[in-house]
Amino acid sequence: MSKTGVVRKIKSQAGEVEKKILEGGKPTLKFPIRSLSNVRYDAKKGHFAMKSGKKERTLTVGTVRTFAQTLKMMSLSKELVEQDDIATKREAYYVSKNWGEARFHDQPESDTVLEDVEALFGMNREQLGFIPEEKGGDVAGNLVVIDKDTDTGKKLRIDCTKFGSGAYSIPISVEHLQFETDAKFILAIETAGMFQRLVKHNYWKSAKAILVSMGGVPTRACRRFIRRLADEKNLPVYVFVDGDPYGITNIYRTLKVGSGNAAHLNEYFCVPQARFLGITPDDIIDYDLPTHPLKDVDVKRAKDALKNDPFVQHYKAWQKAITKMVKMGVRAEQQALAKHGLNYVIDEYLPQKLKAPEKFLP
Amino acid sequence: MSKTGVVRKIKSQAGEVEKKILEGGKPTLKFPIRSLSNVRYDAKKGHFAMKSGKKERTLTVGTVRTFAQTLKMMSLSKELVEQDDIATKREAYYVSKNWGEARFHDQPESDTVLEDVEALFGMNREQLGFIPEEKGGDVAGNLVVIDKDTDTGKKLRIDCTKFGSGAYSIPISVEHLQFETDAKFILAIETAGMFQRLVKHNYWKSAKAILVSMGGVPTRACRRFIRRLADEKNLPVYVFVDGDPYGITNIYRTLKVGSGNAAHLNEYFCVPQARFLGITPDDIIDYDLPTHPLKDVDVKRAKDALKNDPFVQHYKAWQKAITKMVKMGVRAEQQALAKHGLNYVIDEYLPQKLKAPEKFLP
Amino acid sequence: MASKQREISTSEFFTKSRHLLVFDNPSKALLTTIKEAVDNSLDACEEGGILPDIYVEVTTLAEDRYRVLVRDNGPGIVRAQVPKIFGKLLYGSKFHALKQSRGQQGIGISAAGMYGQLTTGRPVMIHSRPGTKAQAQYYELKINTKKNEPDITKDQVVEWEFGHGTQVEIELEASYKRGRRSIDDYLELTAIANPHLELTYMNPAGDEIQYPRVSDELPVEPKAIRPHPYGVELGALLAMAHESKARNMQGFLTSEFSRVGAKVAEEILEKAMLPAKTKPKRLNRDEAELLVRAITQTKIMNPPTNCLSPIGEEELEAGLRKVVEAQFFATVSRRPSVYRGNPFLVEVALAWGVDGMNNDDLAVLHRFANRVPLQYQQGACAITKSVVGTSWKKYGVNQSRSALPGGPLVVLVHVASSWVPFTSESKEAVASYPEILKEIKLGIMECARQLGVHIRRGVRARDEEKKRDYIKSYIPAIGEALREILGLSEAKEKKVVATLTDTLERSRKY
Amino acid sequence: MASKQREISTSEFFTKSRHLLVFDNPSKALLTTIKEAVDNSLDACEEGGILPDIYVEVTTLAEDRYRVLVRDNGPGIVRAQVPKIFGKLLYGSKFHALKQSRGQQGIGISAAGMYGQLTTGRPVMIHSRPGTKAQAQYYELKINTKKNEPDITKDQVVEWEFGHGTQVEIELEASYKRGRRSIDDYLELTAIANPHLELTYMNPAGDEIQYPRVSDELPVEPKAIRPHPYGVELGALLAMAHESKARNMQGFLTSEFSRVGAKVAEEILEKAMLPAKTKPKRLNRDEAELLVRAITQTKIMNPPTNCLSPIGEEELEAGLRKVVEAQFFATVSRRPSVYRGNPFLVEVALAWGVDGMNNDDLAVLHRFANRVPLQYQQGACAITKSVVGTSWKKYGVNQSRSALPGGPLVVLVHVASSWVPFTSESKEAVASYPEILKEIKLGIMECARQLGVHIRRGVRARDEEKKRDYIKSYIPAIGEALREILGLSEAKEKKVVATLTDTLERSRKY
Repeated sequence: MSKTGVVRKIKSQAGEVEKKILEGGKPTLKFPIRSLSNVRYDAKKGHFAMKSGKKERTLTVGTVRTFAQTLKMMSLSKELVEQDDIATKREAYYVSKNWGEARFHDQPESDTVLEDVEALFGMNREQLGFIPEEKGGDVAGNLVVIDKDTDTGKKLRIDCTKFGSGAYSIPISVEHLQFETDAKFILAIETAGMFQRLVKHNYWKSAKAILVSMGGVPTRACRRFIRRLADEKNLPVYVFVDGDPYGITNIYRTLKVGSGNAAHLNEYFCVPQARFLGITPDDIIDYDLPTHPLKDVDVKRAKDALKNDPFVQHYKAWQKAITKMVKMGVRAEQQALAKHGLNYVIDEYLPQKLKAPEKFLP
Repeated sequence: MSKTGVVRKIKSQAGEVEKKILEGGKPTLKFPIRSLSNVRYDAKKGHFAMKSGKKERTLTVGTVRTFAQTLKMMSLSKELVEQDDIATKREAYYVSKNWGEARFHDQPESDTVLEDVEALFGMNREQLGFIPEEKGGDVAGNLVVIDKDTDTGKKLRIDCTKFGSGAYSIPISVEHLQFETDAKFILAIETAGMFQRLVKHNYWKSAKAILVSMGGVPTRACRRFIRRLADEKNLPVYVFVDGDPYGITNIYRTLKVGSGNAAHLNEYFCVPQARFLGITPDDIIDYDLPTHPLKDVDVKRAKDALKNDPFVQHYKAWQKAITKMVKMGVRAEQQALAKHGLNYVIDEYLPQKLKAPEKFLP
Repeated sequence: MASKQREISTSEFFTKSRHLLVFDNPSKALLTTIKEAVDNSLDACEEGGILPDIYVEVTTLAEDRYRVLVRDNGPGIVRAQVPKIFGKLLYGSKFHALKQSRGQQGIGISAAGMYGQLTTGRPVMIHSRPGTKAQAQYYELKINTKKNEPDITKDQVVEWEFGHGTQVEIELEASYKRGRRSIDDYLELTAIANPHLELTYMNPAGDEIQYPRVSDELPVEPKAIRPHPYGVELGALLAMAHESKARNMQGFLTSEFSRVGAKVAEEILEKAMLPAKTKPKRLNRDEAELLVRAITQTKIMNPPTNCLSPIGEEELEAGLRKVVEAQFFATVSRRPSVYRGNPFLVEVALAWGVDGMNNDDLAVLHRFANRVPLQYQQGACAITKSVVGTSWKKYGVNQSRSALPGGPLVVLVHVASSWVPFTSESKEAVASYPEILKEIKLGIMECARQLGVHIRRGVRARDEEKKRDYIKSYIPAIGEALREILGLSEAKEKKVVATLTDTLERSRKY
Repeated sequence: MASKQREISTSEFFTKSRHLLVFDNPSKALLTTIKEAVDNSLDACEEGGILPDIYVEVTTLAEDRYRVLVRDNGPGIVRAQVPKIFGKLLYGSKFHALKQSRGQQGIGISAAGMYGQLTTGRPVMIHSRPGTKAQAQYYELKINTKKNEPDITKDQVVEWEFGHGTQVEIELEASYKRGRRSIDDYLELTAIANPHLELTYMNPAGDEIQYPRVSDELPVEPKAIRPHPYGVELGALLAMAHESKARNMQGFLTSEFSRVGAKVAEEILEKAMLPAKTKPKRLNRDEAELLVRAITQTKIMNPPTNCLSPIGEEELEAGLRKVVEAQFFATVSRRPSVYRGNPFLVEVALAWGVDGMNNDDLAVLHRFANRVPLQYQQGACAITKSVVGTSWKKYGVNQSRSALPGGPLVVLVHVASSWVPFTSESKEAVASYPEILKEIKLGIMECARQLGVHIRRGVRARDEEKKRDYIKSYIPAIGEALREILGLSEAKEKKVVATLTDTLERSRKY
């Protein structure tokens, strides 16, 4: 949505509030309910989506504080968007210290109000001028990112084949970026160590790939970056993570369908075209990988996913794979492939796997 | 040290071992003692340094396992260096799975042996072909990094003014990088959010600076990168972190003098020229910043530093500052400056501070 | 083997086993002595229909030696009874009667006297005066432990300034301590449980502490009752039948048990398939067994209340208010119930918002049995188990797992019975019979429900106050935000603020 | 008040207070009955100089009714004693003698009989035969609780297949359970503490369990002794003096106390500044007090051992081995000591590396007092406190704060005394007198030191074995690494491996 669109929306909502107040009535705001009970896995769109549940917040004595904070947050957002500035959630919290009595007492409080505003307008916080605290992930490979200089507005072409052993660090907000690429796929990698190995050996060259290092569970910016890149350039996304319940149900699942507690934003922050390359439970057997026993917390995570995760429940293949892993009682890391030689992953594992992406787990 | 130098050192050590064995004797390896008791703050060199304490490890029934692992690790290092490859500590652990009985049972075991080898040769692990797991930090500003293409060996010029809202991500190993810059100083920043604000507003342009985002306690690569850049280009390093015991005694102290438990490597992984820009306890008062009360763990950290940290004990100014903070009982974050407006940090705080770097805390 | 056997006198037995009688450490010895004397005084006054005025004095004689003096305004003691009451173990009026009384197990002041004599060699000293017109008598008394016989070593008429009453003095080896489980504590608790008591306490430091009378009602004197059929056991039933003077079972059941009328007796006998004219003296084991079964299957009224003397809800609150300042009190006096044929009842009091306590504190629990405070063995006591086992959170009170509830809360539980079952002879913990646990719990829940209402009401009241603050604090921010977003004029902003303030203040909805 | 007082018979008292006597729940009732009967049997055999053969049988009569039968091969009981032993509470030979004995407090089998009678209406059934040539007699006996008098309801000569001994049968309402604190457990522990006992147990399921005799030595019969002067109290001293037949204090002290010879008596009297010829009958309080002080200041030998009957170190180990298989045993029998004038001694045994236990287990603690196992109230017991209070880590044994030590460990502690102080009448926990705590601790430390040596030795042996494995496992990797680094030939690599193996195997240094 354009800047002016955002500002118009905020003004329109505030106008309704003003009108109602002057009529001697109590204004009302309507929010989608942001809890797991109001979330389903939308298989067609490929991400978690909110059901239609809404809650109303009417301005009463009980809600007056939150109501005031919501309006002040809207005002801050308008200011940020109009002035093309940004604020982290933390900064927004500190800005409130100048709001007198309406100031936030702690950041969880301000985060909640910010999420309310996001939900209220059906926009993500980046569009409203707010940015997350965390950086996004690193990129190397066959990709040119097109950004612009804030001062001059001049286009900047960032060639991700030209970083040597370094990489392009994804900015916190990516909505304005454009892309050029001749890559055949995006490979999203869990660990920095594995990413560095593939970069060091220019794996992206031979494979015609874009490598993205997620560094654990991907940040919003990282997910949004991959999503926009994949959408615009029509690229498949393959995900290479540790073969454990965390890698599957946290890292991969969050990348692909978003997170349950931010379902109102998943539309933007998920990558439905992602497919799971490995490490699969079958890989552990096929490649005779060194393993570690599953910890209690792993087993619990796996069983939780089987029982409660709408995504896992949608795919028989995942139920089978996770059940198998629990039965095997072991997990294996990406780097376990080093048992067969440090570059076995480049020389054997990835090429073998990539011969049949249709066999990747969904 | 050159590649061939490293290989020669490994061979020479192994040769001595072989000779002693064939004589029917028990070979001995000598390591510097890696414990805080063998560490002092070398004010002249500006970092923690090891005292001369050494321990000998003679090959006996009790040490035969570790001795074998140490030799195997030396052999792996030789292979990595000769083949210009790298391995993370985790990968080294997995490689050992092919060592038969001498394999490591868990990674702490292999890390210890790796540290032994580093100490044995007085080299850092990057020189020995090993890389850490974690990525290094982000860079933006008046800097061109010169790397090379692994395949072609061609020089790559990476211009850190040209990344728009993005940034250059420091690789895990930085020994081979070269630099060009006309910047006047390096600003090392604790949080990604603050970094993003300064990047977004092209702060580096007006200030003629190189901005480095440390993302908390700086990694080895990040410290080494700043050190090499500062050394080679003769740049001052200013550090901008949260005004709390963690920011001072963990982030800043580690950047400046290294960490106590890796004193044998501090020579490489510290930045003695670093100076503390803020947030100082005085800033909290001078800028009327919103604060949080010190937690018990903060107070403990501060008191520990006063009592046990050789670096703090060397500087009266730090003792005064930390004592003052404990007395005030509060801490303030970088982003607390947002209370006065989101860009107050750019428009007021940093320019005011940078007028008198000589007043920065040591 | 056989030749050496001989009968053991009870005093001799207890001389060796005094740890059973809570004389096994010096500070407990002092407390136990005072307890036995105060219990006796209270009983004597109440039996004499006199509102009790009791004076307790503890004097330090040497580092490890104290004199305890307890004086009451009761009816005094006639000479013939003196040696028996003070000199003989296992002697007392209370043991044989099935009704509620304090020192019910018949081991009491005489044991204290014996302890004193053992440790200091000093006799028990007694003043007694039956009435203003009678003369006061002074006795000194020693116990011959071998024979379980008291020797009166002094017996003389004396001048005594008090109108009527008894005064007992015992010297003993002991130590005095303050704080929880101390004498001070015991006397305070006794004052709570006996609102009709005027108590004066002179402590070893010479400070006089006064607990005034807050109720002029003497507790109703409990009546002795016949046993209730529930819980009677086979052997006991057989013995009762064989000793009964009744000529048939019908008569036996109605005359020997309480709450058994003709109809109930008929029902029991029918269920037991026993002819009503069976002679009790001829009752055999099998028949008795059928009878016991039949009793458990028959619905029988609870035993009469008059064998019990509850403190009463009003009196309990008055007693508690003597020593506790609090925002809220709740008291409940439960109806009597029965365990093993013994009637009992439970009373519970709560005080909330107690002065000097914080939200983070654990509740203070005061336990009483037949108006006597229980100070030791809290963990083993049925009262504690019931309090801990109650789900306090339901009532708005914090509670950690398996712990007492938290908050500025005092919980008081009184178990009254014609026979309180203790877990040991030291009489410090009530045994956990299911019927007793249940009644205590019900009593606590009843009080806690009232407390819950109070707490919620309090929350609501505080909220009301907040409401006004809220309006004042936050509406300006709404005006400001709307001005910023919509570019309102200052006048318009003011109007928004005023209108909204008005709307909300009129609003009753919350 | 006074008119209603009357004396309470002890049986009547205990009828109402049976919770004090561990008859307050059905499974404890069964256990207590068996304990009292087995204790009696053991005592009878030992007093008769007979190695005990005891047979215990528990039979289910109905869901909640059992018959307990205990038979011994003792000297039987003469008719005149039967009603007293089985029918009268507080009757026994043991109470008056100052020596170690099992059911020392004189409340025993008669209480069990009374409980049986109360719950089932059935009499106690007794067989007794003094010797092979005598006739066997069968009695049935009931207790009149009001009068504390036994009624013998049957008394006849019968055929009996056993040569001599006593058999007692009691029917009672009870429940039977297995596991810890069960009858099975109690009998096993009794077998441990009585190595000279042959015990057969027929459980309700009809399984016969046999604990063979492992020592043919009867415990030395403990001798009764005069009281030891340490711990004697003022009142008691006065009473003893006044009853003494000695003509002067010198004579009084030497004749009435153990370990007081002429010299010690002189020393005491001198310190007390009392003329030696003072007449004991005239001793007054002040003098007695001086005397008590003087005694504490005088060094007096510990009381004679012969009033105590230790199990003995060898026997204790043999007993423990009956039921525990373990790698290592240590036992200590401490020398006698004194608390409050009562001699006592402590014995400790440890078993380590116990079959069926793991390193993660808590140690199992077995407590005994005068050879009787203590199964309840472990937490309240001086033995537990001492075990928990020992720093086991010093000896290579794990221990969490305030907990029993961990590991495959059984700890056994036996306290023997002429008068074991229990914390309550249920006799399940030894009271914490400082002298007793200290002796137990010393005993444990002595055993634990031996255990510590064993554990360290074990660690060393395991290390030796590892050494050879180490050499085989890791030297090839050294050869391989050197080949890789230095590019050695295969022959050279082999030579390196062989030389190094040789060097290390010859090496004694570790």
